[in-house]
Amino acid sequence: MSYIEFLSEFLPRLASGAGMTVMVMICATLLAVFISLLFGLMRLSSNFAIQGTATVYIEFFRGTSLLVQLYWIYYVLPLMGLTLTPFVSGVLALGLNFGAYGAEIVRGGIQSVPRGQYEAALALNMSPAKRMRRIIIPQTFPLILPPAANLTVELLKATALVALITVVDLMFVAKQINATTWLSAQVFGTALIVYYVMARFALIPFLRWLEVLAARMVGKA
Amino acid sequence: DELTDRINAGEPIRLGFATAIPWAYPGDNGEPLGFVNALTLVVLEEMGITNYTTSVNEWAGLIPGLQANRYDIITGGMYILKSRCENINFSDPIGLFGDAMLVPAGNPQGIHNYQDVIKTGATLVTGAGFNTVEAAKKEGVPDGQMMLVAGEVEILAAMKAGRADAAVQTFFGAKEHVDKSDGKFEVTDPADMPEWTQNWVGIGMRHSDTDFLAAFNEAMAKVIGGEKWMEAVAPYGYTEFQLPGDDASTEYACANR
Amino acid sequence: MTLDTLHPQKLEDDGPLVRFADVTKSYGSLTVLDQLNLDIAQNEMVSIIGPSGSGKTTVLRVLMTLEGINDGVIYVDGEPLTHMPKGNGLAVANEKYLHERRSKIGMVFQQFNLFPHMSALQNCIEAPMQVLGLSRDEAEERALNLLDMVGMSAKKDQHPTRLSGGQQQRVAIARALAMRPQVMLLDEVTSALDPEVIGEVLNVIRSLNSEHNLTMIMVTHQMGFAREISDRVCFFYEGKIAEQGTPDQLFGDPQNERTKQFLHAVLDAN
Amino acid sequence: MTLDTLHPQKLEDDGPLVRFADVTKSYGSLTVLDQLNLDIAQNEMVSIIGPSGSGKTTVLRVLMTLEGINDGVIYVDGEPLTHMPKGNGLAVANEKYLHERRSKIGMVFQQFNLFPHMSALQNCIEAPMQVLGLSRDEAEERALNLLDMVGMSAKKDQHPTRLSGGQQQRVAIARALAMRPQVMLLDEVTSALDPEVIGEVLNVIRSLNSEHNLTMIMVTHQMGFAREISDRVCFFYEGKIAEQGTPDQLFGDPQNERTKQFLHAVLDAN
Amino acid sequence: MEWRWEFTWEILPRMLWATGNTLLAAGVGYLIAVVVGLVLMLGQRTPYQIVNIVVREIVEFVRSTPLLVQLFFVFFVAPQFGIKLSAWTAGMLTIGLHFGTYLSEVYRGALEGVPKSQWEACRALNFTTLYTYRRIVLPQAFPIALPGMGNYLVGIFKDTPLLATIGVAELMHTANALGAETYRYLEPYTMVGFIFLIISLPTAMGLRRLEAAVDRAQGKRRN
Ligand SMILES: Nc1ncnc2c1ncn2[C@@H]1O[C@H](COP(=O)(O)OP(=O)(O)OP(=O)(O)O)[C@@H](O)[C@H]1O
Ligand SMILES: Nc1ncnc2c1ncn2[C@@H]1O[C@H](COP(=O)(O)OP(=O)(O)OP(=O)(O)O)[C@@H](O)[C@H]1O
Ligand SMILES: [Mg+2]
Ligand SMILES: [Mg+2]
Repeated sequence: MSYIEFLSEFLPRLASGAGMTVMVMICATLLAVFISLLFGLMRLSSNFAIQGTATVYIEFFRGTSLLVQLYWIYYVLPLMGLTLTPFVSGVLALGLNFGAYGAEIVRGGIQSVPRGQYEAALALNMSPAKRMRRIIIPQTFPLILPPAANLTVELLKATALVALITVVDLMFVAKQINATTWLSAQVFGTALIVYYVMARFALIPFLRWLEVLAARMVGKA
Repeated sequence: DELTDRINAGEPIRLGFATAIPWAYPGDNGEPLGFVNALTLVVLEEMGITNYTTSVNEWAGLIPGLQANRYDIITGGMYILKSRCENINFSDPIGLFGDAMLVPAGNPQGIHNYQDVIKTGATLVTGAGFNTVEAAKKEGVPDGQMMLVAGEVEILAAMKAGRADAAVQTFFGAKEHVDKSDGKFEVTDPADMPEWTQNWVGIGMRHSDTDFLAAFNEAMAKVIGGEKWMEAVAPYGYTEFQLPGDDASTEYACANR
Repeated sequence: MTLDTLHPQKLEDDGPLVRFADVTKSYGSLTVLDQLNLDIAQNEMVSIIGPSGSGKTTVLRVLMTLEGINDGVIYVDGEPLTHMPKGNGLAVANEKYLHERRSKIGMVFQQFNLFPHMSALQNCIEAPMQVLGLSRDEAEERALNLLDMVGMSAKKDQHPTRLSGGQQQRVAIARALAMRPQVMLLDEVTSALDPEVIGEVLNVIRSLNSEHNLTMIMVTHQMGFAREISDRVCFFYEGKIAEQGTPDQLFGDPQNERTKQFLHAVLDAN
Repeated sequence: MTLDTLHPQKLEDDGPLVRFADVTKSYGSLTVLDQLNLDIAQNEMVSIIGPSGSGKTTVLRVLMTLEGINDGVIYVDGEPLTHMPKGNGLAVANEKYLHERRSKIGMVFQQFNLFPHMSALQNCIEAPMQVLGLSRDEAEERALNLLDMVGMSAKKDQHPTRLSGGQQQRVAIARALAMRPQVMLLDEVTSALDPEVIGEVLNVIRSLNSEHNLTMIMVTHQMGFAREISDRVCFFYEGKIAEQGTPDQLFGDPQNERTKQFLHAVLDAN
Repeated sequence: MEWRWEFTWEILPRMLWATGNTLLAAGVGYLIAVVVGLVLMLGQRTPYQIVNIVVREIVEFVRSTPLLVQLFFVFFVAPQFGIKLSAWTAGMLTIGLHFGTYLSEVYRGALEGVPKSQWEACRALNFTTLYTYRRIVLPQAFPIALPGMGNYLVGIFKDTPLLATIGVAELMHTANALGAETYRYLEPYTMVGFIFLIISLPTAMGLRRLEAAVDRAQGKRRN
């Protein structure tokens, strides 16, 4: 069948799958952002216990593949008596995993803020928390955002993995259609384009806008 | 047992299967299609169970999913093999099935079974973890000639890309591919494959759900090969040739396959 | 550090506001402050002059707790700064203790260190609101008042990157003064200022000094400024105070050889 | 820009080394340089004084091609700086042209801008080796020589973060001088220096000025310094030169009202 | 489902052999990525607007489409257009290009972290742009980029399982196969996780050391 026919027949289903992909994406991102900040800051704590915990967490989740974590949460946790729905399993795995990567980015950004800024904040007698929240973190945005944007785009793509645990997302639908039509090139080609469109014309412009915002905030632009 | 109790309590039974046309696959709304699902429903109806839900999985995830209690029975159309029996129970066989070779139209290299593959030195593609891998090894196909990919999708892709000269899969799976790839390929006669690679298929269940297993077998004995049964599976190309035969027993399969 | 040399109990109330007792600070093998002793009284204005690298900035930095010290004790308002009384000895101070100590001290940096992501005004209201808990209105009133005094009200909404050197410095001064510290540390605040502005800044400082009896320690290279404003001038040399006295004494007839030499150069330059 | 006002051809050879012709520079609505006209002769030492925000740093920055200008032309050595002759008009200069122009100019920044990842010595040999193509030995010899003149040879292997304000500034001066530019731009180089060091720096500059007939434009707030070193002093006010003349003229009997007022303040301060 | 040691020992050799493949794929892939990333980053900062835009779009396309699908296309679809690479070549090239686009972004962020004043100093010393990058900007950007680069070294290693789809017998591929043959997933998957850990932990630690060393070498004070 021609590609046009193909689209007219299957695009609706692919679109509904894309909807689910976006859902997973948003939930996972929120979780990941929270974890990034939390553990990124913990990594910088002078308290050995806190820092240690963060390091262990980060290295564990960066160290083992997302796929393995996904399978663990979905197939092995139930054996230990904890059964989560596929959606929750997927979001959890994605959030925990990407949070670990985000934490490293946050840490790197914070450490590259000039020392003079800490000193000035300290000289104004701001509490460590205030120093971080009001002075240091805002200045890290321009540094953090490009790599963070990378990570978000990666996360969008990583959502494809939740298809493996029966979440009916774009990739899942694509596989279904392929299994009945066996038009692999068309099916996955279309999926590829849909992912690209989502990233290129929605996600990335949004992230760029954030970058510009941050740059203006520090009076660079 | 737990499953029986749940069903008696009026909860739906959960069918787990992967997408393997025409064995078992989901419709647009996830309704169970394929002959294994069809005949399972016949049996369940006989047992007075009409209330069910479905869960579509990766083939490789079917058994872990069952063990993780994400569904109650596997209707994917699984061969009854020793290695599998160690992990799950199987109902009595629902049929006897053989593998076949998927080859380019006209079968240029004349490949009909594993021995032909070895002779011709052709590259044979199949899915990682398919039972055909074990079979090919037993038949002596050297690793160098084997190409293991993720699943059905990649198997067909590999054939289309000309990366493999032949693919070995279930007869039904191969037939499906032939139908969907307008005359590029053809499927060899299953009878040409070594007899011992013929396998019985059963419905998979948890070791723990023994009462249910018994009840299921009892009900199946009543309907198997019957009129209801045959018309349920007819649309999927399942004929009386696939019927297991009276001597077939799960114990035997578990011990010898 | 050697605790035996210390007297943890609070100093008598009429004692100095700031006391350096045998303070030593070194970076690796390099000793920057060498058993420094220095008392500064309530409401006093002290200038620190001396050759480059003699440890002037370091004195301010250790007093601001930006650097730890290797030996000795610093007292602020009679209480040890970097160590808190514990039992009948001293223990290294925790953040909470330091926070409370620091509230008495403010500092203006040689490199300004303004917050680049905030406008001049925001730079000045941030700490008063966050630390002193002033309402935005109170904070802004105070800040605008100070920015006006240093002639920066016109640029209050500019980000530091868009300000000239002198303008940045004046914002930095306003930012520190807005905290109304008891002790104010100024590191070469006049370096980027032209004489006119220096005059204005001088007046601001003077008035605060009298109104809020502000105590001040300033590092400067401009003898004129030191002479003008300070009650006492300390000449630093190699991490020690080589000589100190009223401006007239020190500039009038210096005793120490090194001082003479230094001031001689000054006269050459001006 | 309005090209008709310009005379693209090279100026006569005995003309000024640097010429600002009706140069205007503005940031948005704010005009920082307002039709500035300024000629500087070969080997001349010019000081620029004036209130904060009057455009002193900006003059140096546009001459260093760090900022574009909105109108007018700047000539260096008779050739337009930001525009290159093209046909019988002027076209905006390309990087290659600018590179060649810039080789005549050197600058010391108010904020030093040393390279943090290099030691003091490396900071000084980098450019001579790479841009002038000196051998490492030549470059080091020259650099050590200069570092020694400004009294920094002892710290030559330290990274900037470990140097005091004055020490950083001296390295910055040495770094710029190592390039032996024809025109040297100094932005408040003395701000972080104590009078002693200023004296030394003065001598270094003087000697270079005579040996390598260096031309110099320096922004300063220290009248003493300006008086001491310069052939001519320009008083900047609101992006224009309000008054200029020899130190004696300008400091002796200023004509312009604003100048008087400014210098009056100076006398107060010193 | 209890843990079976004898089974663990039985499959260990195959797992270790697969580990070798994983390391090889990750290592070569990363080398490609580091270089490609640099090229792509500089390609977006040329004086020629067209080049910049084209490169930009290439980066955006590659990094915003799933590696899994890219592999599928390079390996299974490209041959239909006459480009036929071996599983290994296809795998490492694709993964290298893919991560190259990420690294180019990391580099970009780091460059923007270098203060404008440093560029000005270089102008004043009349450095050429190229030289300014090489000796002044990149060395200062490097410490900022390091955490991100470390992330992707670990990340590329973590993503090698995707090579399974095109039949590169790396760890995950082997674990899947073992699991599917024996229907025991606990041991293979746990082992995969464990092996990933004992390889990536020292790597990450090494990276930390490196970061610290670089900062020390550049005379930075740590906060
Ligand atoms: N972080 C550091 N590591 C090593 N040495 C340092 C460090 N900070 C300062 N120094 C050294 O300590 C000495 C005193 O520094 P300080 O900044 O107190 O001098 P200063 O009196 O302020 O000089 P200036 O008038 O030039 O600012 C200097 O020789 C300097 O090189
Ligand atoms: N990037 C910028 N954007 C907007 N305004 C600017 C920018 N840079 C400088 N200005 C303004 O231009 C004016 C002149 O700045 P300039 O740095 O030349 O002053 P200056 O004479 O050097 O003052 P100072 O003696 O304090 O250094 C100032 O009012 C400043 O606010
Ligand atoms: Mg200092
Ligand atoms: Mg200036």
